[in-house]
Amino acid sequence: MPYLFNTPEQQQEMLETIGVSSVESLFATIPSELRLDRKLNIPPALTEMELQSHVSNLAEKNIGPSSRVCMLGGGAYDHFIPAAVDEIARRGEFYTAYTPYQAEASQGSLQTFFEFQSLICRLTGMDVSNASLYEGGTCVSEATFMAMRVTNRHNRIVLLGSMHPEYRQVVESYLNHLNCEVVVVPCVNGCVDPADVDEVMNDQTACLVMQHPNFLGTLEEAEQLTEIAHKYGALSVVSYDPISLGLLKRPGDYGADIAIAEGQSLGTPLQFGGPYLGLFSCSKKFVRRMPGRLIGQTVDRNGKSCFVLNLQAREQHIRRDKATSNICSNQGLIAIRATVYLSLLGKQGIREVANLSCQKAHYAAEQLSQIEGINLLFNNRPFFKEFVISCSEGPDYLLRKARQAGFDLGPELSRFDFQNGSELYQTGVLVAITEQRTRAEIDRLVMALKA
Amino acid sequence: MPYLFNTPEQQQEMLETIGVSSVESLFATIPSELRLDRKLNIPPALTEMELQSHVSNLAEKNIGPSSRVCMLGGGAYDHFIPAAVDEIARRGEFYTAYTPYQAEASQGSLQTFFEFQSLICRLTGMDVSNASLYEGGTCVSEATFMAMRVTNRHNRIVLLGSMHPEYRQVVESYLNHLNCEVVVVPCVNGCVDPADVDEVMNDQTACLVMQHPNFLGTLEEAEQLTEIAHKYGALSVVSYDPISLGLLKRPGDYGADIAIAEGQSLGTPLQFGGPYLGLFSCSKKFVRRMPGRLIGQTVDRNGKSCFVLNLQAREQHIRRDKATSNICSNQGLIAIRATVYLSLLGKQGIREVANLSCQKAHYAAEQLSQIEGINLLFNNRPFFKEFVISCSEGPDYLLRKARQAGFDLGPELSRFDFQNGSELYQTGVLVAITEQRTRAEIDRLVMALKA
Amino acid sequence: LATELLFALSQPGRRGALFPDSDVPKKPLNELIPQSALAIQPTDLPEVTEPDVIRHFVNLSTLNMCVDTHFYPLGSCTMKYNPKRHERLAGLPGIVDLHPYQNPSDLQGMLEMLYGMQEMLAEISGLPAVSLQPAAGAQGEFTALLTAKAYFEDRRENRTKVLFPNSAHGTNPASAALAGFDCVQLESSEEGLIDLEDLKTHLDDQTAVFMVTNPNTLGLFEKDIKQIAQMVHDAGGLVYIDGANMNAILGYTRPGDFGGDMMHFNVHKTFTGPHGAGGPGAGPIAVRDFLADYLPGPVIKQTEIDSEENQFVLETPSKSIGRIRTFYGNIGILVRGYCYLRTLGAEGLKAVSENAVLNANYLKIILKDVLPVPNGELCMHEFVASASKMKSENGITAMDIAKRLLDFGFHAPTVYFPLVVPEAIMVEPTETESKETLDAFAETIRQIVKEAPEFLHDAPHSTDISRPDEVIAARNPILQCCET
Amino acid sequence: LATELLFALSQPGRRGALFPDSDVPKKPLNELIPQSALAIQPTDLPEVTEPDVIRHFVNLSTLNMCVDTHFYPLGSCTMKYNPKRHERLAGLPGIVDLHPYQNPSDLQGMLEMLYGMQEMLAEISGLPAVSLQPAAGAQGEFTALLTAKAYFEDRRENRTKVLFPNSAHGTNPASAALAGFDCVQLESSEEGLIDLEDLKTHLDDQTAVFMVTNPNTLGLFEKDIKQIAQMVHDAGGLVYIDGANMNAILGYTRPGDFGGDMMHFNVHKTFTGPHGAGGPGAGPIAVRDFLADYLPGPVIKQTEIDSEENQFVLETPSKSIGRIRTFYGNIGILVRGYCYLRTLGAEGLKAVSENAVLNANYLKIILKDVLPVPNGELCMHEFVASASKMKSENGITAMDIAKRLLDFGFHAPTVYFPLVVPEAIMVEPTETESKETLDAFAETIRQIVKEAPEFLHDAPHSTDISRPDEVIAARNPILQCCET
Repeated sequence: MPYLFNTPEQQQEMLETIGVSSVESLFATIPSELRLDRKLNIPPALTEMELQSHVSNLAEKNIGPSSRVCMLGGGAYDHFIPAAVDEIARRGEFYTAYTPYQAEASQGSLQTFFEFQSLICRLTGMDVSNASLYEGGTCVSEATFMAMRVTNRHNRIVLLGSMHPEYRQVVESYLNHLNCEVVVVPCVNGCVDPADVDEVMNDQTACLVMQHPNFLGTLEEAEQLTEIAHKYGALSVVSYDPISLGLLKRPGDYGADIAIAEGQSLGTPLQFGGPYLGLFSCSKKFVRRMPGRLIGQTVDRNGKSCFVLNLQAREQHIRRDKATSNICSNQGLIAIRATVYLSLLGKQGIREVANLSCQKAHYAAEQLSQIEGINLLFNNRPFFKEFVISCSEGPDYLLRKARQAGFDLGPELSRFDFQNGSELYQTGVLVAITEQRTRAEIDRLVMALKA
Repeated sequence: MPYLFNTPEQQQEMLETIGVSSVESLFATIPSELRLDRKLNIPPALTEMELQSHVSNLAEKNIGPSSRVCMLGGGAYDHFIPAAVDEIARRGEFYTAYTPYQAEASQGSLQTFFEFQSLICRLTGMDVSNASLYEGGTCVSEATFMAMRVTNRHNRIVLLGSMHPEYRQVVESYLNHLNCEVVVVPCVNGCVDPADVDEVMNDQTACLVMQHPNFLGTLEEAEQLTEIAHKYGALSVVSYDPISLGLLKRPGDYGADIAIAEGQSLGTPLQFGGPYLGLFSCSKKFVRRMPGRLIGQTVDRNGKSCFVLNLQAREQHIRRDKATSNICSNQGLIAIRATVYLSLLGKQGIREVANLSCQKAHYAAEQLSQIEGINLLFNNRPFFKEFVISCSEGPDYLLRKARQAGFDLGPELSRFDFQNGSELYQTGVLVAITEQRTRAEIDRLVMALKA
Repeated sequence: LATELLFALSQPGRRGALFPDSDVPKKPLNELIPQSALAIQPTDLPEVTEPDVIRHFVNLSTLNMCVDTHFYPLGSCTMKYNPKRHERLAGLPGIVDLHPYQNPSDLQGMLEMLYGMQEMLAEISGLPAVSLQPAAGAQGEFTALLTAKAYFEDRRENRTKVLFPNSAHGTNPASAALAGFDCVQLESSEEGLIDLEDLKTHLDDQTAVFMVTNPNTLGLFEKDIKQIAQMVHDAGGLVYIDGANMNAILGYTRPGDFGGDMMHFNVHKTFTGPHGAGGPGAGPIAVRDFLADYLPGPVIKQTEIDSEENQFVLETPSKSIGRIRTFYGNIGILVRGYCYLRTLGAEGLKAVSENAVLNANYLKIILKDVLPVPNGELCMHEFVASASKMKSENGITAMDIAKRLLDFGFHAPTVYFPLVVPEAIMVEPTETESKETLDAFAETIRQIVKEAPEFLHDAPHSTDISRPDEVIAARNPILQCCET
Repeated sequence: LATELLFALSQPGRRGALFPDSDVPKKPLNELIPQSALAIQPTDLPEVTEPDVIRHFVNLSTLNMCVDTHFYPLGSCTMKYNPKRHERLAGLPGIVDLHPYQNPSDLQGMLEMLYGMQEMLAEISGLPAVSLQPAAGAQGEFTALLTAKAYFEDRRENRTKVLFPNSAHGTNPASAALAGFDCVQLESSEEGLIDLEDLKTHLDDQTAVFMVTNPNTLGLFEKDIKQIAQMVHDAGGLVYIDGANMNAILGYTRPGDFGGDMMHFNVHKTFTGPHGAGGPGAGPIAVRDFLADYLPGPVIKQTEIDSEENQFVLETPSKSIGRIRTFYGNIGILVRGYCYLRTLGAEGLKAVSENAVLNANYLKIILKDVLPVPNGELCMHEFVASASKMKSENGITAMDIAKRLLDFGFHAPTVYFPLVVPEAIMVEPTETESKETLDAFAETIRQIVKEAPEFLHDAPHSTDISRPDEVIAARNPILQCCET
């Protein structure tokens, strides 16, 4: 049996010390009628060699980016991951440690998370960051809960309809049953008109939640929208693309109250959608209302600087049903990846990745839109690294043709529920371009689609 | 520029401290007429992202075992490597450390190598092992040099012709120019007749070198050959397959004086032939004549048990032209891999790997030899995990047909110079079967070759 | 040096990662993005080299204790060995690099694996409908509670209360509150079990869910669980099993068989997804048939289609509560859990629980004279001892013992949880530790309790830092290194 | 606990790796293998579990200093940073899993890479013919000497002597002896360079090869190298350049341009193949055209064939000295070297040497008052200081300083080499260390030399062990843990 230490002889010795005759008798407190009287019906055990062969076979049934050029977007991106990120994240000292409750035996994790928080603050221009939440979608609901606590307005929030539809669905699942109205401002032409937002905001609204760049890749009027939120005493919650902050104004720069993001782009592989990384930062004044773990700097008994889990009184294991969130685990290891990634990139690197993605995306959009039958939708709006095209033969035709040529585009907008009636959303296909894509690849795609 | 720390400002500051005006002036001792007056003509620098793409493209031009079933042998084998081996070997503390000259800062390496030596002694039944040499072929020449020193017979050695032809070639390159006769006993029928050996041995022969199992996979009369060597006062040098010692008698059991091997099978990937692992062990009485590094146990100033590089006086950095060998670096990291591998397998595991390889190889030999036109050569001799077949349409046809069906067999014997005239060596193809091969794979190969 | 902040290493102009020049015709940025949306100055990230980064974080890592280096008997956390094959396999191309929006026909291997995971979890729990989506146990609880809520709403029942014992994990009430339920905490019995009388007084037609950890956080199996479940069901409520302690009962008994209607698994505990210094976890849930239609979407289904290309599909249940996260779950962790289950098989899983329980009972017995366990003769996979006698006699606290253990190369047990035991010391050895380690641990505790209390109050003495001042930390929180 | 021997963890019956049952009809072993060849009893390897193995070796690893954690200014070893991308790329499928006897048409990517490596090494050395085969620098020397020998034999010249300066690496004479040459050691000049007069007296028609490290082991460039080479050539001999110190001159000057006929590279030094706790290295050699035909086989050639399938082939030179190892070289290390060269390009390589030399000179200057360097105004990539004044004045030895540095988190420099400098302290900072680190290192040495000599004799004080007793070790060698 793998992973067990004690030999039958030792087990016998231990049973004798305990004073029972068999291992079964240790289970005496489980009433016999509740015991499973058969073996579990699961597949037979595999040795490591067999398991490797089994999993490799399954992996080969999938078609990964090594055989297709990945231009897929929609919240998960194929940015380059330096090898140094893996080198750190695969150290047993990080990945086999627990939550750093014992500060004296966990300064490695604690300082790394403190640096993570610091990096996220610098990236976003916000005052404080927690040490991560699950992922981008649940960050939105945690932010709305926090906004409701901070504003003491519990019955109404406003979301832009240009937000990732799955994020919106998460918020709806989290809030719908709580008698909280989730108002969605329709996005008809690639971004939301601030005037439409102003119309639905009121002084009972806890927050205005926007994604910028939005799900369609285009920029919202984030600054103006933040002003509108504040006009009604609501918090401005901005979901950003962390890579975009290499170029774009930071949420802290234009007054966002809570800045959240999916942090996968920061050094975490796509791995079919998770685990990813929820980034959550906000104004200092809200710090005691934040969800998630916070690492703080302090001193030890000898006055030596050190780090601890701070403000734990907010958390569920102390505060229970009054906690700021039910969250217990966070995404420690993924936060470590992001810390290493941001450290490696630094001031210049993040700017270059953002700029390369942006330049290449614009080149791709321009080239693709010159193909007969292909249109760049929402082309009146500036975008960052992702854009929407449509094809006169329909999205399925477009995707199939691209796949045959070795390219994965998408997702197609029709797979989502956008809650608006625009035709555009039925025909559009997202195309995401990261710094990894080359002009040669883009040109090859264009050729193939022209043919 | 990657991997450089100092910024231009710092460089300037450093130059000022040194008191020179430019970096170029630090190179003043290089006469100007010797300086390269142009840029090196090598390909332009690649960023990590570009390099990864470049190397991945090269890798994809190769066809590896993931797309072919590997039944290749001839001294490098596709045995399974548990993931725990990689986990240890990829720790920076091991792979970025130097030779453990500073014992106080290197106990991790030193103890691991001491355990390596101990494991190899247990595996082989020999008294002492060094901490590794380059690889299997050079082990043979190091062993012959040592045998010459020990016996004080410098002009003659005897090798079995059934040894890996490349090992023999290495010995010849090392010895031929030294006025040392290398007598090769021909191997005509899959193994060498001890009587033929007896005939060529004499009391001027430093050693008898055999490979067991030999290059053709069959077993030599190692015990009897060792007796013959000893009869003439020569040393018995045995090159073994470390996996085979899970089943076969150990060199120490039948009196071998020096036991050497290619240790790649013990947890090191094929990686196109290197770096591999030379295993070298011998009788205790020869310890001061051994080549290579030795780690010894001792105590520190507080009486604490610890480990050091021992008997360094044998080595080139002290003894220079009188050293037991010119070897300076060894295969530290590969020895660490073997240490972890042998620790994981343990007493039962090594036996199981050997037994599975042996059983499956015999099944494969039996099935293949039943195909019309395919013969098992040397079928009067027992073999371990590797055997030779021939095909009536010739070796090229056989290899091509197997490749088309997704199998790599080989190497074909005709690619080597065996220094004997047997027809068999022109037609034979080696087939190696490890524990990784399945009955289903073997059956599929048989089907394909039948068709 | 290791503990210097990364930011202190920054020098203007240093680079840790280079990128190629753009290979497309470069345009001025403000032709692409309106000037007003552009940052005024570059983001102020530190500037360091790759060697800086490696040396900094490698050195930092060595300040951690972890399962790979130390015995880590942290009760309630199941700090078992993390098999290295999982890390290799979860990193395979074709697994690690799949985009969630690829065409499903390009994902059949992945979907087959996840479908297999659903099936195995259903069998282990005895609850046939599984959602792999929740990111962690706490999200699993919340998701299951939403599922229950949708179920009751669908039945037009207005049930508002969630009950749980006072020994419950903090996540139970927190999740219930988040799901909009009223929280009702029950007292435990003398034995440390659910008090049936107290439960009875709280059960009524407002009761939606009774949440119970079984074995409970005292490491005791709720022997009356069947009757308890019957009582809850009679009141029209549902029983939720917090699966944090599944490591004790794998293959022995199943939540579905002892009355549970819903449960979550902690893949990172029971099925050895690594803890990752705090996460990521994975908290898949399993529920009874009649709750299946309310699960969050999507789930993986096997179709009747006899085609390799589209045998497995992603589907949203008909009355789904909706999405509870983006995409499909913490796949990377689920892959590790899948590998674990496929490695162990039925006998292996049962042996896991047997050895976990054997190790816990053995350690409990050899420690009982110094660390008595107030509740239970036998324990399951963990036990909760109390240092309260010791505290009253010579002032040694649970915290003192925990901290001092660090000096001897043992991670501390969980202390002061569950709340129902004074000076609680909660020890979970797991099945992947040897008798030799347990003996050494017990011997060390024996030594520690003989040491001077004042010395222990100042422990640990050999770690990189001594006890940190948490009061200062909380009073004036310093949460980043470069506040402006 | 970490330092308990693995063998002490063994318990009969424990398993660290399981294998499946045989899926072929199982036969009794002695039907397959004669009983007489079978082991009488199973090999007595220890029996431990996978978690045992991991915890043991991970803990052991932390007892090492290494480049990833510490400044490692070990002179002559070029302990530069090992880029992490190399580890990733050398591990790619299609690289790491190629069998040496695959059909060459299935290996074109690998052969293309190795061909590219040959070409780059030829350009860097200025010597057009390259063999990638030698496993390490020492084997490179030996191989080149055999090549020279074959060349002379082919020309019917009987040359028996190899000359080298007394500052040479020990491998030079050892390799020469192994190749059957007589070794002649030359004195160094006052300046620490080759003494031209002494050289002249030894050059004759017996002289086969003059071996020289340039920059030499004192970190000084042999400024008369061109003239020296001319003298050797005039005597009919060949010049061998020991490339251990190539890190100083990349892109600045080339062995082929300053008169070398043959040289080796240390890929694990100059081109950052990791040192791996002692190896594996890779020691490719480059030689002049007229020596190309004698190189060991095979080398990689590009054919004229216009086919992707067989563009690159393995060929044995016409008058080859034969094989000097099995297969083709330490490919895994060469792949890392290739990645390094492709990352740096021409400018990058030159910058490597510039910064290596700058760092060395800077450190030399800021240390000169406490650690004077007897030879040379400027140094190249390393310098050799002498503690002899300090030793005579207050008894502090080079060894004391080296050992005491360990307490401050610095690996020790090389000491007592080269042999020509008394109390030698040989420092090679490499280009991958920052000014800050060099300043800290110098500051630490300043502190150390002020400490009490007796205290220093007992250093290190904070490492896991204190100075080991090497005399006891050598007197009665204990080389394995379980001698029978």
